[in-house]
Amino acid sequence: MSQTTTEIRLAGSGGQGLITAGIILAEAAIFDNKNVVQSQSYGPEARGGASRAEIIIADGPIFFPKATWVDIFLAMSQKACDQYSFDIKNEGIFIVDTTYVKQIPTSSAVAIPISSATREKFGKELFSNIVALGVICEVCKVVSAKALKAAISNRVPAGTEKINLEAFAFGQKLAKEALKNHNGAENEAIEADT
Amino acid sequence: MSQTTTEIRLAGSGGQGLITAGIILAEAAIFDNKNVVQSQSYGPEARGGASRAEIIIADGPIFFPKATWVDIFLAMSQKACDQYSFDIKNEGIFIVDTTYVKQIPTSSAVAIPISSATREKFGKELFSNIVALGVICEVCKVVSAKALKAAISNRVPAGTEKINLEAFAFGQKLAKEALKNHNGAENEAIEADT
Amino acid sequence: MTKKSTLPTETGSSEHPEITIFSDWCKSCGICVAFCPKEVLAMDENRKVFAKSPQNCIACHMCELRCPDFAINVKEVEKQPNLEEES
Amino acid sequence: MTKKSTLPTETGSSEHPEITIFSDWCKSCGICVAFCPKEVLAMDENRKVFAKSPQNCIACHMCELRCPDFAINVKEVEKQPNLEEES
Amino acid sequence: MISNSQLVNKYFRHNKKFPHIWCPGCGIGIILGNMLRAIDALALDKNDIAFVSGIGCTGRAPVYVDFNTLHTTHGRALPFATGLKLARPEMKVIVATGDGDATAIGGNHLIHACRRNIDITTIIFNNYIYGMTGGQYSPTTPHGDKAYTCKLGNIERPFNISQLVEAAGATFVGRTTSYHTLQLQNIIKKAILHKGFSVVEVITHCPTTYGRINKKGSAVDMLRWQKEVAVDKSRADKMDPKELEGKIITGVLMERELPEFCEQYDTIIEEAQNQQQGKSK
Amino acid sequence: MISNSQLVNKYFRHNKKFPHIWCPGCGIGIILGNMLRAIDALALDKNDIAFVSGIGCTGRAPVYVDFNTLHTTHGRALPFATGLKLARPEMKVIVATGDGDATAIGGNHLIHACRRNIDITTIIFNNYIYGMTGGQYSPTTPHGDKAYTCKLGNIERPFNISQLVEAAGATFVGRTTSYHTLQLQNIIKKAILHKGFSVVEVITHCPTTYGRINKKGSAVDMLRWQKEVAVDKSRADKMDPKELEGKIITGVLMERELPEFCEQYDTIIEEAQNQQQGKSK
Amino acid sequence: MSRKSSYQLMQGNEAVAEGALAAGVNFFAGYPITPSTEVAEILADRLPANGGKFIQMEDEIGSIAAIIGASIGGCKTLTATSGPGFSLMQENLGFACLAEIPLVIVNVMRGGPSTGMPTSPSQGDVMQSRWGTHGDHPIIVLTPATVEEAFQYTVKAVNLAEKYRNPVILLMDEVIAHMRARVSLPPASMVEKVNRVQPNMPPEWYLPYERSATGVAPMASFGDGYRYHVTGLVHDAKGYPTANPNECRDNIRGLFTKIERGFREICMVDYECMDDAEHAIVAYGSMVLSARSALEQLRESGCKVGLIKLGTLWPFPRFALEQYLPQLKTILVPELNMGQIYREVLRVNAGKAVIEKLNRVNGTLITPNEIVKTVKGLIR
Amino acid sequence: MSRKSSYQLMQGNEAVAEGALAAGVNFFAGYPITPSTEVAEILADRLPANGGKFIQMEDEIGSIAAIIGASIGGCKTLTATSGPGFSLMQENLGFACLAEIPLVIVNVMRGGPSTGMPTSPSQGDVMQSRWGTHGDHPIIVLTPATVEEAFQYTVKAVNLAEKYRNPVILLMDEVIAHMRARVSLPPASMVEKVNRVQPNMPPEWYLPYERSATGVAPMASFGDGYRYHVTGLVHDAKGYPTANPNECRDNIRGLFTKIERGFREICMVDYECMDDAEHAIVAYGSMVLSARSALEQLRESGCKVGLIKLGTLWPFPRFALEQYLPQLKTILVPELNMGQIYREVLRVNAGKAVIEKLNRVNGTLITPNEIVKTVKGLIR
Ligand SMILES: Cc1ncc(C[n+]2csc(CCOP(=O)(O)OP(=O)(O)O)c2C)c(N)n1
Ligand SMILES: Cc1ncc(C[n+]2csc(CCOP(=O)(O)OP(=O)(O)O)c2C)c(N)n1
Ligand code: SF4
Ligand code: SF4
Ligand code: SF4
Ligand code: SF4
Repeated sequence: MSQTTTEIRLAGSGGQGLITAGIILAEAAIFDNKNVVQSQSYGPEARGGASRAEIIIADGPIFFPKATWVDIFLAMSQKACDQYSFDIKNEGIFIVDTTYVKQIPTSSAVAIPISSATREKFGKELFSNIVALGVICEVCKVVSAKALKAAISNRVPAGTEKINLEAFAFGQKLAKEALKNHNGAENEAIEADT
Repeated sequence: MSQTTTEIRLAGSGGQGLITAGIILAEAAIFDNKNVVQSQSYGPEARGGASRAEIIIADGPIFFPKATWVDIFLAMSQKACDQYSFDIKNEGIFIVDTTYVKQIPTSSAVAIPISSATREKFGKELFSNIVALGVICEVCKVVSAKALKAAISNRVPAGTEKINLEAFAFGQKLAKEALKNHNGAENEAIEADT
Repeated sequence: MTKKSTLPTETGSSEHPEITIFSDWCKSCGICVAFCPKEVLAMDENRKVFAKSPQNCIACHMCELRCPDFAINVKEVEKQPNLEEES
Repeated sequence: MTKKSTLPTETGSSEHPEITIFSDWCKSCGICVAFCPKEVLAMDENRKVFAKSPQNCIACHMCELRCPDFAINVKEVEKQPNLEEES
Repeated sequence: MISNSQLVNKYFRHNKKFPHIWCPGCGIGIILGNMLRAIDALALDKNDIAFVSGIGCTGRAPVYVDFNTLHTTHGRALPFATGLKLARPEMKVIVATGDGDATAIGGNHLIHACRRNIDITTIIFNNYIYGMTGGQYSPTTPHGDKAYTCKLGNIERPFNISQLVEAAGATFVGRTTSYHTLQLQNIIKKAILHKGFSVVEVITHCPTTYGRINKKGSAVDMLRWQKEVAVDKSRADKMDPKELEGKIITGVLMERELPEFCEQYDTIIEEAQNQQQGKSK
Repeated sequence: MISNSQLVNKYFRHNKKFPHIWCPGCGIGIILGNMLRAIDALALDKNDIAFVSGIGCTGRAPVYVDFNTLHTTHGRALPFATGLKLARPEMKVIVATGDGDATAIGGNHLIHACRRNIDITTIIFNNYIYGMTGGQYSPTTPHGDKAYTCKLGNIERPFNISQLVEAAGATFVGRTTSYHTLQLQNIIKKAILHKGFSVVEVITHCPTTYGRINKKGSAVDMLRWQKEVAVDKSRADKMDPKELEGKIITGVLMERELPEFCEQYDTIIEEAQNQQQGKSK
Repeated sequence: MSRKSSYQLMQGNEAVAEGALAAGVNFFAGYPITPSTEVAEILADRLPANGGKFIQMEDEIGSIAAIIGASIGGCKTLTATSGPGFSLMQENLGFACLAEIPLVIVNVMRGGPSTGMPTSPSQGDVMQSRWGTHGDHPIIVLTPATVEEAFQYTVKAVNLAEKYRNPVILLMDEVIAHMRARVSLPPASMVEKVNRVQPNMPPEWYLPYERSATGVAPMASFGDGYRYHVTGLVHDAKGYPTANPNECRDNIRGLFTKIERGFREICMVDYECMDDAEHAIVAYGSMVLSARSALEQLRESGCKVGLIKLGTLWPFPRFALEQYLPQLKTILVPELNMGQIYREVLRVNAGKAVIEKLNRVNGTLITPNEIVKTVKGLIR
Repeated sequence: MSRKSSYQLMQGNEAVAEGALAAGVNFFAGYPITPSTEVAEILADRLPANGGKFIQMEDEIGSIAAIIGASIGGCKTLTATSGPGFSLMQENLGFACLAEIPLVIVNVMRGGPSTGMPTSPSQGDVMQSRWGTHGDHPIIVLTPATVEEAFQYTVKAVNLAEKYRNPVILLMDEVIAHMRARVSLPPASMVEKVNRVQPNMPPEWYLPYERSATGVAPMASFGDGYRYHVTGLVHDAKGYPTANPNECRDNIRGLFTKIERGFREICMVDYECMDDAEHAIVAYGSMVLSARSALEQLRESGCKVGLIKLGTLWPFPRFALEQYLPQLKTILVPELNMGQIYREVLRVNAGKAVIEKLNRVNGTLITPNEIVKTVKGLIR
């Protein structure tokens, strides 16, 4: 991952809220005093197809708004995983939601059943995208947890801040457990305030 | 009048049928084996304004379709007379319908009360345009009376051929009388067949 | 043409309504003549309207209301209009 | 995806109508489940429909007619359809 | 009653515009004159009147009169007028439109203006034909009649404009003819005073095109026909349908009260501003 | 009755098109399926069917089915279909169109197709909103309801489509919902068999936009609502207006016989050819 | 219409209608507009007599939609309009380009913009005819300069539309549309008629957008047993919408390829007195008439002037200029607009000759004398 | 919208809406269309809260008609659309040009022609924005390359519209419209606002089309006591239709004059690394983003390359090129179309530098790397 520029791609299917997640991530980057550009691809005009959000975070100026060499990739559907993983850096971070991604293209992937865990915990998958943010935060540290929490509170519908923050924390927790297995090493549990 | 090219302009107001007269004249020229181009100007989209038809008759090719140096000018309204007489050749022929043209710009004009004479003779002015063709035929001989008669029969509504030909003959007669006064010389009464 | 140059052709005496025709505007459609209930109006040989029998005018204003060209004007002498039933 | 690759998930025995669900096409809207008059259908944990009580199926075909995704199929065993009154 | 001279003096533009472009006997001038009389009777301020038209012989009406006048594109007078009205709700907006302008190319805008019930008065000059372009059939040309694009007779059926605009949501519908000048004034007055979208259909005559190809005689003959076929609504209500065949019912055909668009928008502004204040507090 | 498998086998295109693009629970698929069942019941030849649409979620229907399919521009399905029908009068032309496609941008073509009474069957998928563009209000969004361009509530009144098309001249008008699948099949069958312009309005649900912003619940909830508000015409005719408030009357609302456009045009051709022969003799 | 002699008097618009009939047009949908209305009026009479169909639509959007529909039904179709109507047709014109539907639009240009000068001549729509619809697309635009050409070019327009499965615009000035001239038209049997290529494979094999060697795919008519899909979305060879970048590229680029392949056939250019010319007038439409008159005078007075007459405006026949650039000192482009083809001439010229424009936008023509004067001024 | 910090995350379409509000736009009429719909949705919320008005019309023809009407009523107006809607607006756009009505049309370009690729980026409407309506007319077209510029150029568009009594097009690629970026917007009070000049003479003296020294006539609002006539016919200084050739000429030529007078103010061009450049990239919209990335790499590897960034497309800022032509060997024009501004560059270049194009029409962007490769190939 380059020092100054991080390219993140969140991919899944229509209703999973990944665009919102991308926006929150981007806003968090601003709260962290970074430069950021966020973009998304739409499928055909209608709903339900594959969905993709990209976030480029940098210290300096960002020109080209699309990811060209992805540092962090989150796949929340098999189709998205197959379709959008072609330009991940070798040393890039690969996170998959094993609820929907059954064929994982690399053994180095951080594999977490994000959606099913969310459903178990909160009764519905609605918060999977925020849980995913918790995961990303924990796995990559590209934006601070503090900034992410602020961005979440700012963007989610009024009245749902608390439960969303819980979802975020839940994601962090999931990630920590997974990383333990994944890396065989314990990750720090404290928030990476900057 | 040049040997090879004759520019004719018929001008009056909306309902006088001068476009039709122009078309008949043009068609007659074809029957006379000449080349011809006919054009007209429209006022604003609606009716009632000034109306103008131009006919260029030549032995050879005709390029530019608008009159630039008029040989024969017929004015059937004062407005048309005032507006469209600026580019008449000095030696050009100037015919005015004195029913509507009270101020005649040149003393050399052939002045005939075409409309009122028509009304007197036929009860309505409807045939004034054909009467005018009779006048033109007689005064200028640019197309043959035979061709003109054929063209009239060809273009007027079925069933009205006879009365229109009468109107044409009446125009020829009017012209002859006028020319008598005008030139002080008798014109030949026979048809100029070619 | 401005209104000023339009010379009224005919006016009535002060006993009956004053009928003015702006003949430059009149297009000789004959509507006023046809629908005048008192046959006040007529067409001259140049197909312009004139008041043939101004004395018969009852100032119903039907010619005025129906003239498409605003070319006729009826001015009653200190009387209220006498609007005819139309239909 | 072509039809061939869509594997039917469940079929009934020959006593009751044969219910087939093309789960690749099913979008988990729940319409078939909700409007089945006999509560034959249910949603599994992956939110895909399956025939929970196929034996209760009366072959009214309401699930078939209302599935927006052409993902459910009911084949009666040599019987005429039994179309329910709708309104 | 205001005389023609007074009318011309008070409402016409005093430059190079007369005589107007309409053919001898054309009904457009009659309708325009009586519209002005109606406006005069209402004593409206000329500055407050916007007179909007589309393209066609009818569309040429605004240029002559001394209001705020807007001569738009073919069929589009109503959306122009809608924008203007919403921008200036205090103005009286009157639209003059031909049958083609209003119901052929402009048909969609007409039904949507009806639906929105925006406070605009639309006068449809229905001469059964496209006059300006020389006499092609229009959506109101009677079945079987001729025009220069249906010389063998029109196979399409005409719109019943009044029914159409009522179904679309207009809240005032009047109809009369160019012969019935007093009724015309009357209906236009009511239409202008009506709060909401009002349509006044005026059956009129185009002697030059429709009249000629259908052998309907002179302008005078065509006016006579209008006189004959018109039946006032009050009378028609008492007649049986058989008798009414071939007749045209005139008068105020429908009037109802429904919330007007601009007024409703004001409530939206109020609500939005309240919400915003709520937020910024 | 044809089963879904048979339907898919017989009428769907067998390449890369499934699952279709519509959202989970969307009513469009339901209507499409039952339209196909109606066509199947009529035993029409697929080669003789042209299935035409405009733009919108609804507009995506034709691509899936194995007819002659034409996906036109937004609002213009009807004039495309008109040209096609007149060129190929022997074909059955069916138009699928959304409420926006049919009555917003396409409103004019709709009323003119009605007026011409051309033999086309138009199915209006009325989900009260612009689905494809993400939920802006349409000319059928109920007064007061919300959409993403009227979050404070719609101040416009909706068209009553059935009234509008009847006033415009349609000769067959039917209405039902996506819940009432058998009635839907039935009405579509009748509409296709009807000679002339037929309109079938199908009240349907867009859970993704209209449903979400108006808190109407899931697709299932919205179908339940359709079930509740629908009253069959035969029943409604016996009910009093009060009872019918908030209800939607379904069934064949109107049917009449009037000369069809293409057939009338054939008489024009005959007459023109007779005249020409007369001339050349 | 029985011919009384081999010569007849005919109006430009009438010649268009005759050309359409001669080329086999059997469907017209339109909405009247000055100065094109005569085309509709004549075809309203003549089409049914020939078994064809005429329909007057509610507007120009509907008109072009109807001819697209009819063309898909297998008819040869044409509509006629003028600026305001042509503007309204742009969206569906783009549909016809992308869906590759043969049709002809006659646009009789009048003074613009907007309602403009409805009865005055103009050449203001030249660039619009190329670029009026959104998105990149090629188009064919022909412009006749005489009444006889109005006939010939209409035939050519119909034939090119059929051959290339592409909309063709016949752009005509009001002058040509409304002037009457002596013409001698060929008998219908002598007129070349091109019909679109129909598929001859079994329906299951038919790919409505698979380009053959000519770059054009065969086009089946609806109802003929080839059930296929037509859409305004970018599509694959089957006609189905696609978002695959390669298929999208093939779709859009393919539109250009077919026109490029036909470039020489599509481009009609006439050269008059160009062999020894050191100065050229580039003209089209009515300006050809002025230019020809001027040419006569200029040659008489010894000026080495020639005329490049563009019959095809788009694709722009660049070779017509390029081949003469080595010998040319100056080029004059007279136009009834503010200089539209002038821009193309400048581009192709690439700095070689001196390019001058002569423009008029007041509703009147540029006269031969004005051209003579300008050319003489240029030559000095 | 209260600002939480001086920086915020904002989408291009949102920036347009904010720019419109900042510039004083108080009337919007529109019809939803991807990918511009967000502009309408945001303004539907924000306008009434600011006392402005939003109306959703029945189509795009009605939308532009409504904003013309509202502009005549004195509002600052804007609409937003995409290709298909923009095509439908062309007729009334011509009306606004001829009647000189200030308004702004935001056209967020998507892949075309026709329905095309509704959610993919494209620059296919560049020529259409100049030539889409019939008849000769000038127009102003701006195109932002970043979210911040989307704000700034919208303000500029509104101001130019008011100042020149002319429609202004804000042409934006889908990429800019839909991307979100960190921006810092000036407070509303710091935003320059231009209002159309209103007449200050007595109403009887007012001539709505008599050009002042700037070439622009003052514009009264309907209802303000200046009763005048607005028409789409060619008109005299009073606004009345005319067929007088001199008045017609004055009307049409006057439209051009006012824009020519403002040429330098209207043209926004940025130059990056041009001082010593021997090679230039001419880019606009999203291609500026690719070009800037490429430029960094190219300069790093020692290539003397610069960037000419066009913010104004029409009138085409020819001087931006001309001044550098003496020093340039090659110019690359990357575009998401088949080469539209490329034609302009060729014309202005007049044979001097080597001009190369790089085009893409498949719904994807040209990447920085592709530009780097192409430029290196050009330099050899
Ligand atoms: C877009 C467009 N299409 C066509 C025309 C040509 N045109 C001008 S007026 C008109 C119809 C006029 O008929 P109507 O609206 O009934 O008005 P009338 O002239 O009869 O008063 C037409 C088709 C135009 N100006 N603009
Ligand atoms: C000329 C044009 N304007 C706008 C659009 C954008 N658009 C696409 S579909 C649509 C409306 C869809 O609503 P509806 O017709 O009700 O169909 P639904 O999607 O709800 O089925 C709009 C506005 C377009 N494609 N073309
Ligand atoms: S109604 Fe008017 S225009 Fe007609 S004849 Fe009478 S005065 Fe003249
Ligand atoms: S109705 Fe169809 S899509 Fe919906 S849950 Fe049932 S099988 Fe699945
Ligand atoms: S053409 Fe008809 S509508 Fe037009 S001015 Fe003449 S009579 Fe009136
Ligand atoms: S957006 Fe609405 S109408 Fe469109 S597919 Fe989804 S549910 Fe159906």
